[in-house]
Amino acid sequence: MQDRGPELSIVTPLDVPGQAQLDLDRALEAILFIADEPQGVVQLAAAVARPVAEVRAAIARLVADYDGTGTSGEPRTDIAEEEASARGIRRGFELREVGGGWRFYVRAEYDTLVADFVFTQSSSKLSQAALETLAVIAYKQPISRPSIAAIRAVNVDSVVRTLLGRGLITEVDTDAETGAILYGTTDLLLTNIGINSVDELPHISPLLDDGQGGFDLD
Amino acid sequence: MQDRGPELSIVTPLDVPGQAQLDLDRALEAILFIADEPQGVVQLAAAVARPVAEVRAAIARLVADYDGTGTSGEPRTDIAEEEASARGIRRGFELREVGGGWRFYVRAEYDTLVADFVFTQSSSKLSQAALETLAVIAYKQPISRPSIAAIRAVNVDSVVRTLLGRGLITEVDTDAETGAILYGTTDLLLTNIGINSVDELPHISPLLDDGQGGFDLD
Amino acid sequence: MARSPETVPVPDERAPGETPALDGAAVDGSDEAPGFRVALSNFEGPFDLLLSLIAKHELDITEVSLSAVTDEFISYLRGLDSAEELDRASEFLVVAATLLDLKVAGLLPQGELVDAEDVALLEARDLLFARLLQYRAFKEASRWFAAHLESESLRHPRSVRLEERFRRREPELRWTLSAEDFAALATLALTPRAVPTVGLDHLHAPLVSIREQAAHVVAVLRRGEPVTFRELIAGIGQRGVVVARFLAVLELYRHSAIGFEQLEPLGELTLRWAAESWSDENLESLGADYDE
Repeated sequence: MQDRGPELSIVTPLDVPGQAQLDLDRALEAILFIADEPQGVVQLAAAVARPVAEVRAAIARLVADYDGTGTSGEPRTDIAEEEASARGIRRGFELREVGGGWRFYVRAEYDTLVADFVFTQSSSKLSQAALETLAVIAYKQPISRPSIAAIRAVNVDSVVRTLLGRGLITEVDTDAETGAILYGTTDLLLTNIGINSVDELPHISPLLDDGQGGFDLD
Repeated sequence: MQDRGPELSIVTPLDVPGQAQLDLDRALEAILFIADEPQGVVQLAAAVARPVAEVRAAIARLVADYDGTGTSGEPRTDIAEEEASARGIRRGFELREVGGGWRFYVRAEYDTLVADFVFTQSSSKLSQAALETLAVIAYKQPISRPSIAAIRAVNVDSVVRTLLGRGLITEVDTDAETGAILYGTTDLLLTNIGINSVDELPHISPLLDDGQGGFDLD
Repeated sequence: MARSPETVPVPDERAPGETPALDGAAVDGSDEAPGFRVALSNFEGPFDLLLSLIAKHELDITEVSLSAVTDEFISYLRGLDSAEELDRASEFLVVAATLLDLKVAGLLPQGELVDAEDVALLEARDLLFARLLQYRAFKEASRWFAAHLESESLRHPRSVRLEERFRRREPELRWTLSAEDFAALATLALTPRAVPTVGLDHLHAPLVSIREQAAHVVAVLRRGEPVTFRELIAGIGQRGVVVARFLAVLELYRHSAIGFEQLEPLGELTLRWAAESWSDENLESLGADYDE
């Protein structure tokens, strides 16, 4: 739209002709503000053309800022940093890392208040069988349907279909030997349970690793 | 969940059992944060059960806060107000009054950055999920979001938003009973498909007309 | 290994026999809701606790009267009405099958480790314990999932419609579908999902039909002579068949077609025909619980 002319002054997306260079923190704030799914740091770094490490640091500042425990804005050398210690405002929103990225959420204390304001879609709850199968897949992924069935000791076909339909699991690979489809969990599942990676799943007894030994661990 | 006992302490939506009373400014911040449409002060006042004048004052504080020219938070008598003059952060977003209500917008300086981000994020083609949802809407219109979700057996919120954003569907009505928004297709869709009216859509099996049945929603 | 529960020193746990009031949740982090409880001569408490004790070898599986557990379970089933409770009940079937496996493995003579078959039997028993533990572990993990799905469903991510000025910056839509394509898509989207069947049968162990096994048991017992379970499974090499036959016996008992007699724990289990009227049609519905 805008005539950017022949100048070569636009070096990064944070340099906008005719105005002061954008602050990294504010730029990320603006992007996250319109994003409607979690944004990974790599994506964000690409959007602002800054190193991932800087983006990570900026996000940490933003999180602290919204939590009222710190302030945000890129560290500056040109002006004295007088108010770095200022007690900030604990905002009605927060930045959370879920499903492999960062996303704005209403802060939990305000959930009840805002609930009336949003159209909350009542998604039907998963059955116990679906939850248990989901747990097996989450911990054992990638896993084939026969392997899930062996652990659950029942036919899991319809449950697997339900989980696929909900987008909570997906086909990730094919077993090289048997050709069976291998399933794994999706980022949507991570988002739905409010964690950022399967590494954040609670630890379950190491005896599951080989199905042997360690009976006393329970 | 919690035993609220016989007390009558819950007077307003800002009183949440088991936590400190919500700050008016933060409560409005949270509501505006998730609201899709501009919110009138009267609506907002009703949501927080506070007088319109107080809500107006709170919004003025919020505007100044995000502009970096003031701070927000209800005036308090219990603690000394030392930092009212603190120079705040000029946020990447701002609160603006449009069409008789208040809504968050990305601050103008970040427009180019955000537009570029949106451009790289979105594709020129609709996803399969979006196309299928669009087809459901085309054949079942007017239809509410929960009804679409029931047919698709997945959460369709973001897909519906995409289709709205693309101008392929629009809000056509409101369900008399539930108040749910009903969606229908636009002329733009008809133009894209190359037909004049939805009546020209090819006939599909009447068996599908109830769109339900046989779905194990689990 | 097969310690009697009465003499087991229980280090950090309460004695299994005398603690009817103890809460399963405190021990194994399981149901706070009152689920299926069992009252046996040497154990009384929630079923989950029973499993947990068996899994820890603090209660020998051979000491547990599974027929009593099954009786209690059947009467528990009769009192169920909500879907959630039925879910719970179907869990029991899964675990019960494993328990029966275990019990069969536990009851079969062990003796000295003289041949490969005995070794295999012991290995099978350990594997079964492992399976039980694994089952329980995932069951507990599923509670974590349920809790997190629930709490997260109350959270509100910012997800508002893109501002008009940014929408115009989206790449222009490339539309490639004809009306017919679009109709096909609608048909696809509106068709109730058909069961995608992938031939997986070759990957499963051969299935043993409880119904077939029941037919065999009926045929043997209808001759009128009492038969011991040991005789009934004599010569069967496949563990799956033994288990299925045991399940068939339980099923027939449930239908009052046969009666049990066991004079002492671990003693010979004698079966006799008890049905006054029986037609082979009764077999049709038998074991339907185990079908999937």
